[in-house]
Amino acid sequence: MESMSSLSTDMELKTEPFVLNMGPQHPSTHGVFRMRVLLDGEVVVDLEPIFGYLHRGIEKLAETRTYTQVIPLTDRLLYLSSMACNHAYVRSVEKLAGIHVPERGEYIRVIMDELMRISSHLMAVGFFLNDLGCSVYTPLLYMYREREKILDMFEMVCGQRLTYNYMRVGGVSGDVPEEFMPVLKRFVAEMPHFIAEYEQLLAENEILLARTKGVGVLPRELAINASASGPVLRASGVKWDIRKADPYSVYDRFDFEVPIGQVGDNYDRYRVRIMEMHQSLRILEQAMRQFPAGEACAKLPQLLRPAVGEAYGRVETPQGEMGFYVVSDNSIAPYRMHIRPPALLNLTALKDMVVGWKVADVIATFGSIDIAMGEVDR
Amino acid sequence: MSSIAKVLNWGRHYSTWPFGSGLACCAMEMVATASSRFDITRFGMDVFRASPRQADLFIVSGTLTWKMAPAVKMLYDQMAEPKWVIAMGACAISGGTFAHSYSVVPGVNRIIPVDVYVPGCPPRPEALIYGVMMLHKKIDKRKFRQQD
Amino acid sequence: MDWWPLGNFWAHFAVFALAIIVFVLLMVMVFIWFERRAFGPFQMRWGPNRASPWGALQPVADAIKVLLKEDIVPAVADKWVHFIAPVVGFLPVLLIFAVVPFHDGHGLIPDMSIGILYVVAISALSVVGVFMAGWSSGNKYSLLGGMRVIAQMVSYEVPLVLSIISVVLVAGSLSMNEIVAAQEIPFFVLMPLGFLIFLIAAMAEINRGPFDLLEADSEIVAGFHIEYSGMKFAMFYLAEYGHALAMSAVAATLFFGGWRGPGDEYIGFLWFLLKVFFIFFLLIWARVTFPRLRVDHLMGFGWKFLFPLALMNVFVVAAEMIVWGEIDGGMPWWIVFINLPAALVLIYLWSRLFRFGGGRVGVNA
Amino acid sequence: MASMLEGSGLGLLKGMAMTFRHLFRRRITTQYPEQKLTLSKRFRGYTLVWDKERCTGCATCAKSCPQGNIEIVTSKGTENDYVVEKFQLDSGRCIFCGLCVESCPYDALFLGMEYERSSYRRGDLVLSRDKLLFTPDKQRSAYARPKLEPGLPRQTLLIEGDTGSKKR
Amino acid sequence: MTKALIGQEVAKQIGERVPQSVVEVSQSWILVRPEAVLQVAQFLKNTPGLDFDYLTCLTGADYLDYLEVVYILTSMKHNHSIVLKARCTREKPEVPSVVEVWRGADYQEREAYDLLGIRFVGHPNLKRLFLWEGFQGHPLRRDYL
Repeated sequence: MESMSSLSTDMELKTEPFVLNMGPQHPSTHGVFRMRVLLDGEVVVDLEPIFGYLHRGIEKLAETRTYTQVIPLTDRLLYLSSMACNHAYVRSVEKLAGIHVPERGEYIRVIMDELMRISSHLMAVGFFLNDLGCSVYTPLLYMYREREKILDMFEMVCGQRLTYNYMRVGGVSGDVPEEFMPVLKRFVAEMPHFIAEYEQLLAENEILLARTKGVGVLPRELAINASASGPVLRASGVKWDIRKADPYSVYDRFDFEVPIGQVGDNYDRYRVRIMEMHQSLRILEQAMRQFPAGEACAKLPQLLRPAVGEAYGRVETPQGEMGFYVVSDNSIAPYRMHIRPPALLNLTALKDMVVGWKVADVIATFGSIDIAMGEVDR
Repeated sequence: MSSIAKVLNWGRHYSTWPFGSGLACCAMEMVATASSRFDITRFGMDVFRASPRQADLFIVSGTLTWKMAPAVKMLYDQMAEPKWVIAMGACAISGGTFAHSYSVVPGVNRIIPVDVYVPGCPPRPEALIYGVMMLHKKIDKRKFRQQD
Repeated sequence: MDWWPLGNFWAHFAVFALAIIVFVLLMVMVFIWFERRAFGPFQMRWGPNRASPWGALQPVADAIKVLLKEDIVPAVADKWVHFIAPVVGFLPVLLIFAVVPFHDGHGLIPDMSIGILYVVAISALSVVGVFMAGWSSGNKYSLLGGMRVIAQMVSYEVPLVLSIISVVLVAGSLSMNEIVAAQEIPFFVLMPLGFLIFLIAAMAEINRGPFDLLEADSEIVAGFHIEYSGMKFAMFYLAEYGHALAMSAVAATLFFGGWRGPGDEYIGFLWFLLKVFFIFFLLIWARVTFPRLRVDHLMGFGWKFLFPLALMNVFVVAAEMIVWGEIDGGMPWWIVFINLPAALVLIYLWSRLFRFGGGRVGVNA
Repeated sequence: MASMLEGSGLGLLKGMAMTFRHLFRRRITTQYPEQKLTLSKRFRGYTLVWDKERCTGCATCAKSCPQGNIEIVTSKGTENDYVVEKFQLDSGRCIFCGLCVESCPYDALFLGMEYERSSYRRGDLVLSRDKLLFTPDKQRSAYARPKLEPGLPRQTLLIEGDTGSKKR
Repeated sequence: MTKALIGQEVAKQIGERVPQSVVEVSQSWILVRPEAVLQVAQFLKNTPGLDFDYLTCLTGADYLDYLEVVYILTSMKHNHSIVLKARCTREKPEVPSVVEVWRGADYQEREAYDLLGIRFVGHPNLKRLFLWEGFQGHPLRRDYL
């Protein structure tokens, strides 16, 4: 018997794992991310993410700039949702300096945030589909069409398509122009139709279901323990949205729901994003109805000098909780600014999500987390 | 210029395949350039090659950090001649707003030769297309046995 | 008419071999143009339109450029294999056309008695070139691509052949020309399930659309041809589209009645072309719409879904042949009314039994 | 019904139907060199427009620039004023955030509307005083200058199905 | 609305379980001895009524005389938050790692090590996160130029 068993182990097909370096330049690492993947055939045995290929030292640069001059830097963090980053930063500075923002300014911010959320989720879903291998990018291009419409609106209010530099401490840099509201109204009216179209293209697609269901599961406990946030956390079944849990701006005046997933797999993350788009449209509708008149920005001195102290302000960006920990020493520049990165922390559990799956699933799972390297590496 | 060179340049002009490499924010505008609204495929650039071996044009789109610099140099070296480089956006041109940072390369031209600089942060898709058209003009003037 | 060489076999061979090479090269260019233009309306854009009107010379520009690009052989590559691989990949594609009837009885050897067997045998060879390329490049990505393509080829050859068998059963011949001649009713009407299986298997065979695992851009960068540049890469590009052309031609011959069509008998070639384009359009359409399958799903789909379905299709067709095969004057129309519902029911039932999913492998890191 | 047919390939057919419908939709492409989008009135173009008459040489713009990109050199003038000798912008480094324009107390600085500013040489991107100087033919953006807004054309919007105008 | 717990009250609770760990207390934050960070973290996470299951943010700051590590904690169960701080000297910048309590601390501690040079004792993989091996100095220190 003994000889038999030893024979059978000898007969077992031994494969040797090998290391595959994905990135820093890889078509679907969403920038310059690198994963050192240990593969056994196509199966992932181990994964180690390597960061820093886009580390630009934003936190250090912020120490040399005035509070206003930091805003353009925040644009370049989560470059798919710059408005939300602006908002997170100005909110923490307002908290630090105790500044009250006029109501109209708050509403404009909310509208921009929600438009940004729709646009960012469109991109997240589009690139996710890309990572799943829509080889000629059709879903991405369809979603880019809607994103362009949103970018048109952003361009209308602040003149840029990607790096808006729109929000200011105390409000926004300029009130929305007259033609903005009709366009927004039209967009909100049309958008559900397009989302329905994406649903038709994707929701029941058997290949998509097979590729995403049950893949890259992030269990609820791990999601909380690993400080995940945003759609990644909610897909794991945690009803945690800072807009509800810790309402900022005027979010407590809107009626909306926080969609959650059940399992925490790639499919849930994708569904949560689609459902959040619907909720964003709801918020936009209400914000349009309640839109008040008045000033868009508080009157403030050109150079802020907040009192000595520190503040942590956070908002719910499309990727998750983004917070700015700002320390002031009563000078015109922040003494220390730390960015709480949503996507970097969402990546914490990446290894647990992909071990045992195929190479293709690594890419898909990674895509479903929706990161922007600007903010992961800062 | 010989007529052979003309034919060659015509081919290269209308078939400048870009390398699908995105470094940072500008990559989003680069994708937007390829999207339906601006459609860079009209210029025959629809094949965003994933492998540098098959690409002609390296659009450096975004901030280049010192950590990434060896990789970019390597990618450039891997591209087959003739090859061109567009520095897209302030970060690629000069480091942009991050120029004084400890980890950012102040200008991609310190690592690889650049043919066209497209300013903007990030440049609009039209601006990038304009840069590409300037590159086309440069390609058209190429001599037959030119080494660059 | 002694000077007309078609009476002489070798002269005939030379003329048609040349004609086929020219035809394939031209058609590949047209296909590349057609595909890139066809993506336009699918994606609400134009596609190439600068190089001459409608971008018609776009593939020419591509060809000129790519042929004069630097040829790079990686230092770690197996140089000879790396060199030969594109040729091995492209040659079988050309060879397939030897038995394709472009017009009634016209072609290199359109009435070769084992025509379709030859097509199956030859088209499978192309994969050797791909694997050689993947292996010899000395790149891990390309190796993964190469390994994938072997698995893919082995799994999808079986349903492909089985669906062809159903055609052969009905036509009663292996010769391509006679299969066309037998199609009083185009076979895709007669055997919708067979056609569907053939189309899917062919899509996998030519590595396009949702089955382009071997060059999966988003996963393994460019797959097997990641280290190829210049002319050798062009050969692979050519082979890819040439294979698509070949499979479209074979599908048009087997299921759409090749050169048959209403109108003057001299326009048979045009009918053939039209059908080829229609099938290629289907391939483009699938490619535009679907995300890629995962490698284990691909195998599962091939073996657990397509293979049993193809087998059942063969049984159904064979049974029909036994019962009604003796009737003179070709196939009766009403078989369609059996086969179409049978196809739907079979697909539905089998999709109940077959489920994707799972795929996690326990590993101890 | 839907649940019964789930997983039987119907989803794939639906997807194909959706892409097929797009074959008959209008193409949204702006054919750029011939056809151009009208930009937003507040567009932050890739240059500055500097009004010499209004500028007092206070250098507030230079101070408000996040990366110290505006170089301004002044000398004492004849009367109680300053003459701007050098006003230079490195548009290769500028991120066009508009903070300089916002901070200008005399409305002497504007953002341009141009974006076709690529160059073959890095040095060409450094814009000196003469290139930035305001002339009536230069279009100025209404960013932070709401007074200019009525005089500018309406922005092209994709949502209105507009793909821009042929040849300005 | 997330309730910010009163520092003094929480500090009292901490003081009972982990004696002599609290150095200084204010309305919004609690400063603990660096050696006690791990025990305090475990206490905060596992005590019913506090349940700080979510590490929102971990960062550090250089105040020239000392380095400060800041833990911003949230409880998803009760929706309240507290700020925990620990100070270490520049000569011996060591703080125990809290990765075993909250896995979310993993990258944030590596980042703080990378940019500020605070060593987190007990971290399973304390390497530079963003900068490359061989980079001299820690950029976010105030004396780094």
